[in-house]
Amino acid sequence: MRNALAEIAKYAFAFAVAALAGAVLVAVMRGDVLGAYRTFVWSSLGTAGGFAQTLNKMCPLLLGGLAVGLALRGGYFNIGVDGQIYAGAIAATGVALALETVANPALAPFAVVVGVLGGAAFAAIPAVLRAWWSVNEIFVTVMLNFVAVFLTEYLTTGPWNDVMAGEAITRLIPDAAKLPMLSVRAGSHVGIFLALASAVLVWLVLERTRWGFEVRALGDNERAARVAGIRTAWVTAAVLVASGALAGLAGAIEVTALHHRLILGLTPGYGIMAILIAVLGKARPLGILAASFAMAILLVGSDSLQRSVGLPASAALVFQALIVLSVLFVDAKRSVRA
Amino acid sequence: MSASAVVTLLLDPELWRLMLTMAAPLVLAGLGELVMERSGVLNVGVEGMMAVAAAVAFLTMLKTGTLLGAAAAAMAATLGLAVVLGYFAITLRSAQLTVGLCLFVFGTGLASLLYRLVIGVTTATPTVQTLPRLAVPGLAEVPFLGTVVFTQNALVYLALALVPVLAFLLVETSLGLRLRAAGENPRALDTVGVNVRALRYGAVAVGGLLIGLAGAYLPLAVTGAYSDGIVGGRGWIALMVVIFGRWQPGWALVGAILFAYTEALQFKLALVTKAVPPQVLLMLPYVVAIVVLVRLYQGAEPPRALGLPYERESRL
Amino acid sequence: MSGPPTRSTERLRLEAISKRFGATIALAEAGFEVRAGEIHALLGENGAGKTTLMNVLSGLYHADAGRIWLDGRPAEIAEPRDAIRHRIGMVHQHFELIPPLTALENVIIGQEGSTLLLRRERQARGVAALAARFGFEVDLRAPVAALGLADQQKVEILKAIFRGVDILILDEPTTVLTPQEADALLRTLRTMASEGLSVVFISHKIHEVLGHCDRATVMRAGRSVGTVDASATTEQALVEMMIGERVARTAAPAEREVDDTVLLRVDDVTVAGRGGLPAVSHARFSIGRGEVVGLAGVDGNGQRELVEAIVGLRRVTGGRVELGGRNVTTTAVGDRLAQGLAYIPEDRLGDGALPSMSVAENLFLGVHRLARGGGLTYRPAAIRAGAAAPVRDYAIRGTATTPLGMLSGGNIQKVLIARALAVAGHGDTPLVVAHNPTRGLDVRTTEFVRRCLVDVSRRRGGVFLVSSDLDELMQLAHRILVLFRGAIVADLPSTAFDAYEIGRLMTGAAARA
Amino acid sequence: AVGQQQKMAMILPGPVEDGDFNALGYNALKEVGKTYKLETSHSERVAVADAERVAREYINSGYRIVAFHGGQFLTTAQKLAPQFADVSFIIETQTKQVPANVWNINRHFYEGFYPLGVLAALTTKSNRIAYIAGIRLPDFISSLNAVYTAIKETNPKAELKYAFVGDQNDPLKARQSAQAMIGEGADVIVSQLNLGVIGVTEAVKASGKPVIVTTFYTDKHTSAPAVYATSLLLDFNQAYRDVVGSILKGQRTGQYAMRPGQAMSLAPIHNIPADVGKRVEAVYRDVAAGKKVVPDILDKIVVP
Ligand SMILES: Nc1ncnc2c1ncn2[C@@H]1O[C@H](COP(=O)(O)OP(=O)(O)OP(=O)(O)O)[C@@H](O)[C@H]1O
Ligand SMILES: Nc1ncnc2c1ncn2[C@@H]1O[C@H](COP(=O)(O)OP(=O)(O)OP(=O)(O)O)[C@@H](O)[C@H]1O
Ligand SMILES: [Mg+2]
Ligand SMILES: [Mg+2]
Repeated sequence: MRNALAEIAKYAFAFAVAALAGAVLVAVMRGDVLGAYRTFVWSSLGTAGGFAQTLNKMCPLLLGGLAVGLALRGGYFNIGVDGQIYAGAIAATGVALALETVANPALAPFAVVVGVLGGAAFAAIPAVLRAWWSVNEIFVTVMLNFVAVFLTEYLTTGPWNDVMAGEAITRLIPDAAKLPMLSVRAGSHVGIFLALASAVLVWLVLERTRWGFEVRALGDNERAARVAGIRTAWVTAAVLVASGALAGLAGAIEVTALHHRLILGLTPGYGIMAILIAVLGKARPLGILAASFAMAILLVGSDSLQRSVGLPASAALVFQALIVLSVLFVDAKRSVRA
Repeated sequence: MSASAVVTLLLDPELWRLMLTMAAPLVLAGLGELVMERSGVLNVGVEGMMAVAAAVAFLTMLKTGTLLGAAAAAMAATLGLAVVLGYFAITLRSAQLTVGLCLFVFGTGLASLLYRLVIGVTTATPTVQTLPRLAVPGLAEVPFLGTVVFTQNALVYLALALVPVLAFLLVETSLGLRLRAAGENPRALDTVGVNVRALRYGAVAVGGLLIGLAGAYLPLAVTGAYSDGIVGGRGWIALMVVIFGRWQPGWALVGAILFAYTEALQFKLALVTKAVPPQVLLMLPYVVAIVVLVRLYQGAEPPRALGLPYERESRL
Repeated sequence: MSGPPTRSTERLRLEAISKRFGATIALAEAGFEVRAGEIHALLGENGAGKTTLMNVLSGLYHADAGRIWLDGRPAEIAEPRDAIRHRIGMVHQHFELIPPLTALENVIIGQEGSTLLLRRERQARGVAALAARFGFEVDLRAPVAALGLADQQKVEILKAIFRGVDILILDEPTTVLTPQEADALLRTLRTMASEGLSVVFISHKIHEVLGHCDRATVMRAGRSVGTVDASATTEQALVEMMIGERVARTAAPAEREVDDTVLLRVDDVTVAGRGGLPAVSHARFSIGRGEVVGLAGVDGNGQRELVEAIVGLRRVTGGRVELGGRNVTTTAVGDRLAQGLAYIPEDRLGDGALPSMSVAENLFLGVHRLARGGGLTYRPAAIRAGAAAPVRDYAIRGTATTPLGMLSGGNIQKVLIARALAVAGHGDTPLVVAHNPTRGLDVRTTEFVRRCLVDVSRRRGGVFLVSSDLDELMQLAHRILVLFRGAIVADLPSTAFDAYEIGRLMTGAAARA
Repeated sequence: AVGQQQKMAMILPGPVEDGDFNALGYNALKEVGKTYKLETSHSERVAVADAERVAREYINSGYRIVAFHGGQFLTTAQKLAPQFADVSFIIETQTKQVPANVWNINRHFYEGFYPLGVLAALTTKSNRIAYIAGIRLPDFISSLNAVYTAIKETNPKAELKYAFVGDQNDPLKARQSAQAMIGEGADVIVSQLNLGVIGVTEAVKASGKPVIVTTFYTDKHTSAPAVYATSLLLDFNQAYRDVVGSILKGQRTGQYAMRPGQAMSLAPIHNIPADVGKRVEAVYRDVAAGKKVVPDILDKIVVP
């Protein structure tokens, strides 16, 4: 409890530091500083609609963070969450479009499951290469991100293209493949529940199963894990594939719950944010949960500064980076004192 | 296609020259990152740092017209970012991955913010003169190699020259020895009285300068203009070049060349084949890189202390 | 320095040094004094604070309180650089070497002689001369990663004296050396001391202290309990100072009950080594129930490869391995473990420890595949509870939740042993493969570990004890195999144990004869 | 409410300082704001994934006209329009059916690219013409087909090579592709890139050959006076003026075509023989007048 309070205090302080930096930024850009903060908070938390959008935003961030975090616990860096999100989205869209005529309500969950498998399958490439060929997983996952983008571009502009849109997007998936909305007016969907359930699941697996124990052992000292009889290659492969599955779920949700089609640009760098979130959350599901929520607020809030005070989008990016750096700064200063 | 046509396609000197022009920024940034990583500091913010450098170089060039000034300003900017990285990674011992990603986001934002502040919103794209080609007298006439290597711009020569210089520095000098040690076992270096912190700061600064040059290269040598996506993932590729190169300058050069070659070739292929969707060709450099890596990489280990903050009294 | 200082001049004094790590009090006003030209032993149980105290002296740790005097003047040592400037050199217990660099590079780093070029050749000549003078010859061109532990130890010592030292701290330098090598080292140290060098020598081997040191300071729980003249004390007295009580000697191994059940059969096993040469060639032996079989040999003759082949960490290129009659030649480590094959690795930090995980979790590692309670679940409470007994029985200085990496080396070793014995206890062919299990352990823990191993054999398990400590082998084993260049050159029954003879076999004398 | 200023928002996919597509949208927004005395606001660099959220924020803050600058926002608009009947949306897509509160601005690139194809066919000396675009969008496919048709009808000997470089705004990729094209002998490059086009001109400069380039959206002539022949200009100011004017008049749905003659024009022609220029302008006028009908082939590339 004391710890939790300290954590909260830390983030509050970091926000204060960053708020100051942001104020300078806004003032330099000749904006209205107070108005800026009002909208910042109001747009992300203050209204039902805003809050719903924050949760929607949190959904891929949380799942991505879990994906990175899970791999991290096993000692691996999954930088390929963006690619795996695309893979999941592609798989989900694929079945949904293939079964366009099947108006069965089971289609939506089925598409989500296929999306999960898609993410897992895409992650299986770095997983197998890492586990049995000791090929650096960072390299492979980063490269596959590019591959996934081009694959998405191919599908969205080629075979699945919605000609009428004139853009790199596919046809709409059938209604049966759409996940239910929580509130149509606010635009919130059920994805956040799937994400939260995933967080619980990841926690359970890591902390309450022997397989999770093996993952953690692997992450701490691979050699010792092997000496103790753990099949490290299999655990490595499994943990990376599971990581991809989480990202795939994020992709599937974006398609079946939010956009209802595959879109080039489906993930505006969620993979990068996911790494930030996982590291800030110390690769623990609870930490990731908190970090992804904070990050969603940050993204939504700083984005709204464009609208309210005319801050350029680029300044919002600068602002986001400053916030995270302040968190790191506060964190470091605190641990030095301890 | 006949075999000889394939060979002509693959060995087209113009293709190879273009490849080298495009490999140069990867080499420069790759070497910069390599210096940092060999000292134990991971910098995943290359993409953002290059973006800042590109913007600063372009704007300086536009306003002052001096090439050296533009390059220097870009390098100064990335040096600043590198010092920030150093402060967090070395002094504060923050998670280097996080700091690097922050730099990426920060740099991406800062670059276009600077451009917006200086240029504003217009529908005319301001441009500057790009670096001229310098033919090396005598060598430029050598068949094939002359076209490929010796009719490039000055920065390409610099990038190529830096590879052996850095390799030599790492292997044959005291500084290189210490640098490698810092990335492998900083405590061992500490116990023999070498200032690990200063060494790492130095490496980060040098890396920052090189990455700055790489970023400046894009508008100054390739496009003559700045656009928001100008770095276009090449910062990430530079990072990959270091892994591909197993943290050795020579192999990093090979990685950059392989990547740039496949990329350039792919545009040629796009002209001769229509059977393959363009996106599949566009994937080619990335897929080839993975396939080649699988053949080459196995067992190569990163510097053991890479990414780990060094804390003298900590046992973990 | 003007003229050789006399033995009675005080060179170094540590005064009331205190140091804590979080909640752990590592040093509580510890201190002692070292004279010029003296070999001063530092003794104490695992975790007593010896290494910490010396790290303070060498500038690696910053003491919370206390003072350091050098040649009668207060000295400020805030950084390793300061220590080097004061000509203090330290040989670290856990080597501070850089594995991919060559031995030469490891020795000269920080004192490369020129700011720019390395000039390896010239430096190599100097270092080789230094090595020859003190008898620390190693292959200077080889990467340290390719060297055996004994050679690494030599590199570490060379590194310290290369810098020029007046005070040399050696933190358990003899643990990885053969008795002969240890002897040679101590004799060299004596020569160096006679030229004015002061040596602080940390060891758990009391006979080394009594035989080669001038004085000894004993530490207990972060304090210095006293300094005695080596010539005026006895083993018993020192041990009592260290632990405050008497220690019983290990009982001799149990009379072996007649039982011909074979637990382990190694049949014509060959293991590939570096450069195409076999690391182990055609090894053939078996271990029966209730038997302790020792393996003697100079480090680097294939021990590690043989052991790893048996436990399944290394591929066998020829022959077969049977466990309890079953062919396990290609069986995974985990499946051998499930049969009761337990392994105490030599490299405890590299191969054994999960440093940031708790003592309890480390105790559970390996056992986690065998424990039946709870199916596939993992219950932290059960694990903590399960750790209580070993923490108590093995007197592990720490709690179930302490991260393992925080413990001293000896205590880490206890955890690994407790874990191995638990694994052996779970299988139906209990066999413990122990590689240098008492290396670096204090007297009490050593005795304890040995008793544990004997107990395994008493309970009709088997022990394969690979040790560079001949005394240990002769004391515990029923049979001793001698390994030379990958081949088992002798299989000696206990009636034929003879240190001199085994030593000869270890160096290949028999092969030459 | 009466007396209260109407509020209009625009959502743009990229940064407005891009000097290209986004800058045009931004300028149009400002212009419309001035013309009709609207309070305007915009969000730039909005990813598709964020568009819905951003649009909702505007709607919640009382904006009653929301424009999406870019076809990728189609879904978002389709989703929001039925929910917010009192809001008028503007999208820029090819779609033929729109809900009752949505205006669609349809960019008929292909009609404008036909004259560019004529220009290329008449100008080329090597009889090799290149077309370079970024993403393989239907719009661009129909433009490519129009260029091809023009070439076949004007100069059947000329050959057309095309490439999609994967990104509208990556000048480095564009430069490499253009260099490959020039290497193959192309002396006219019809580009349908946004910022990527600066890479094309650099490739031309680096080649030292007399290659000419056409562009679209904005007039880039000043940035490389010796290289650009002309540009197909899109006048978003006019398009938005017309569309927003209709909305304010109460007509809340409709199709608006940007095509030769309406919100589209040809930039002054340089660097090619004057008679060729004249013919190109004539063809352009014919297309505008409907005398020349250009087929709109979206779904497949007809270039062999
Ligand atoms: N860096 C550190 N961080 C936390 N605890 C430490 C650290 N260094 C030492 N300790 C703790 O201080 C105590 C003394 O350890 P030290 O290594 O000095 O013992 P030692 O006498 O050298 O034992 P051994 O004979 O096993 O080497 C131990 O409890 C150890 O866990
Ligand atoms: N589900 C579990 N989660 C965590 N730890 C467990 C679990 N089951 C067992 N353990 C740990 O493993 C140890 C050995 O487990 P095991 O089930 O073999 O118990 P045991 O007391 O040896 O009983 P048995 O005689 O059946 O072997 C326990 O003391 C406990 O520490
Ligand atoms: Mg010690
Ligand atoms: Mg049991």
